[in-house]
Amino acid sequence: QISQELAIANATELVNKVTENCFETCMKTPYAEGNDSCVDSCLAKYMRSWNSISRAYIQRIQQSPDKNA
Amino acid sequence: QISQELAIANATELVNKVTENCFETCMKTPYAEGNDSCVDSCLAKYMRSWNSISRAYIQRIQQSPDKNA
Amino acid sequence: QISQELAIANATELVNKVTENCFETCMKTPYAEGNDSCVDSCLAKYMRSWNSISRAYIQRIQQSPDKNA
Amino acid sequence: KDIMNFLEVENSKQKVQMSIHQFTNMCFKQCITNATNPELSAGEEQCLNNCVNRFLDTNIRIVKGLQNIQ
Amino acid sequence: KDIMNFLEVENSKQKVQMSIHQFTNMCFKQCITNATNPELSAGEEQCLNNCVNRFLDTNIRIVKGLQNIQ
Amino acid sequence: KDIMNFLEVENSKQKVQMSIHQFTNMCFKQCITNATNPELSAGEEQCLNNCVNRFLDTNIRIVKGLQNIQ
Repeated sequence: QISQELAIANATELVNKVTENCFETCMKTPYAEGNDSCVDSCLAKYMRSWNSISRAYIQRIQQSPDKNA
Repeated sequence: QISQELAIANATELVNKVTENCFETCMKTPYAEGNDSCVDSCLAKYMRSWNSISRAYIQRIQQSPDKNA
Repeated sequence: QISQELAIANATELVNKVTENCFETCMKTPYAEGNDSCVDSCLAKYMRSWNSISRAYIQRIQQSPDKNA
Repeated sequence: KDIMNFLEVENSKQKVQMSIHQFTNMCFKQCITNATNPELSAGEEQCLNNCVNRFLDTNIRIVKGLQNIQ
Repeated sequence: KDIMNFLEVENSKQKVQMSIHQFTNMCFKQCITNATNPELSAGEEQCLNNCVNRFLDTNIRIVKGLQNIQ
Repeated sequence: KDIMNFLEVENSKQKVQMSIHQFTNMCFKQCITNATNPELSAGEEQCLNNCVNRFLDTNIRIVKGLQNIQ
């Protein structure tokens, strides 16, 4: 159950962060029109960034276990 | 008691957000002078924005109950 | 024990805030090179700012005990 | 059971309130540039309305997109 | 009773500390533009001082304003 | 003891996850300026990689610096 709660917390955090970032990237004041294709592309780009950053961070932790933040 | 605690949490959140936004809007670096009339006007505007956004959000939720964030 | 937990919470908050601010101040996209001397100087400056702001805030609280935020 | 019910209703009311805090904070920054006039202009009101609706559009689209990935 | 007292004092000390964290974070961003010199200039020190005081002015004014609305 | 162990492993896994959320949020804002193309360019990927590493450098330097002050 704990693992499941953590998984939900992670998914919620992901949804919130992607929404914030893709809203900022894809919607411009005065926000008249939606832009679904930009949001789709932004989500794909965010997930790729997430993967890229995970690799970089885990590589860094493994190089110097005492140096991670 | 729970309702009361939530009311306090809401009031605190409101005070914090209005203070941050109106400080940003009304005070300019190097911040030499205060600007009470701007703060009063900003507070009034923030409360109107809050009401306007509440209406828009609740309208949206009622249109599509499964689609709220 | 409680005092110790609060001290840890404070130290963590300090490390996080200094890191964020000095990363922003000292590292520029595309972030190719590090800049340790800037980080050292930024940390010293942040600590001086912290002390300066503590003095200003505590002075303010003592002037008007009912007016602190 | 009544208590559970009460807590659940309070909880979802509180979530709506906290979302409104978040939206107002975000959209005020985007749509309101000066505060010399305490009234909202028609343009500002429209911007606030669009801001909430586009944010919710984005949120819905992201949730659907993530469900498709899984 | 002593324990309650101790907890209350610790709690208010902690709130002051957390406010100082918040103010330093906010005012450093506003007042400090370069970090090549570890010393604060007189202008930077004045800006930090004003920043805290104007923020507290704003906070007090907002709290009073909201009390008048009710 | 097994439960304590399990909780500790979960806890540190969760901290790593939350750090990745924080880094992605921060570095995406810095490195990604348009989202018309769903692929990462080589430059964007390099920027994300540098962003994490420079942030961790800064963090380590700050922690050491604060330890020296004490």
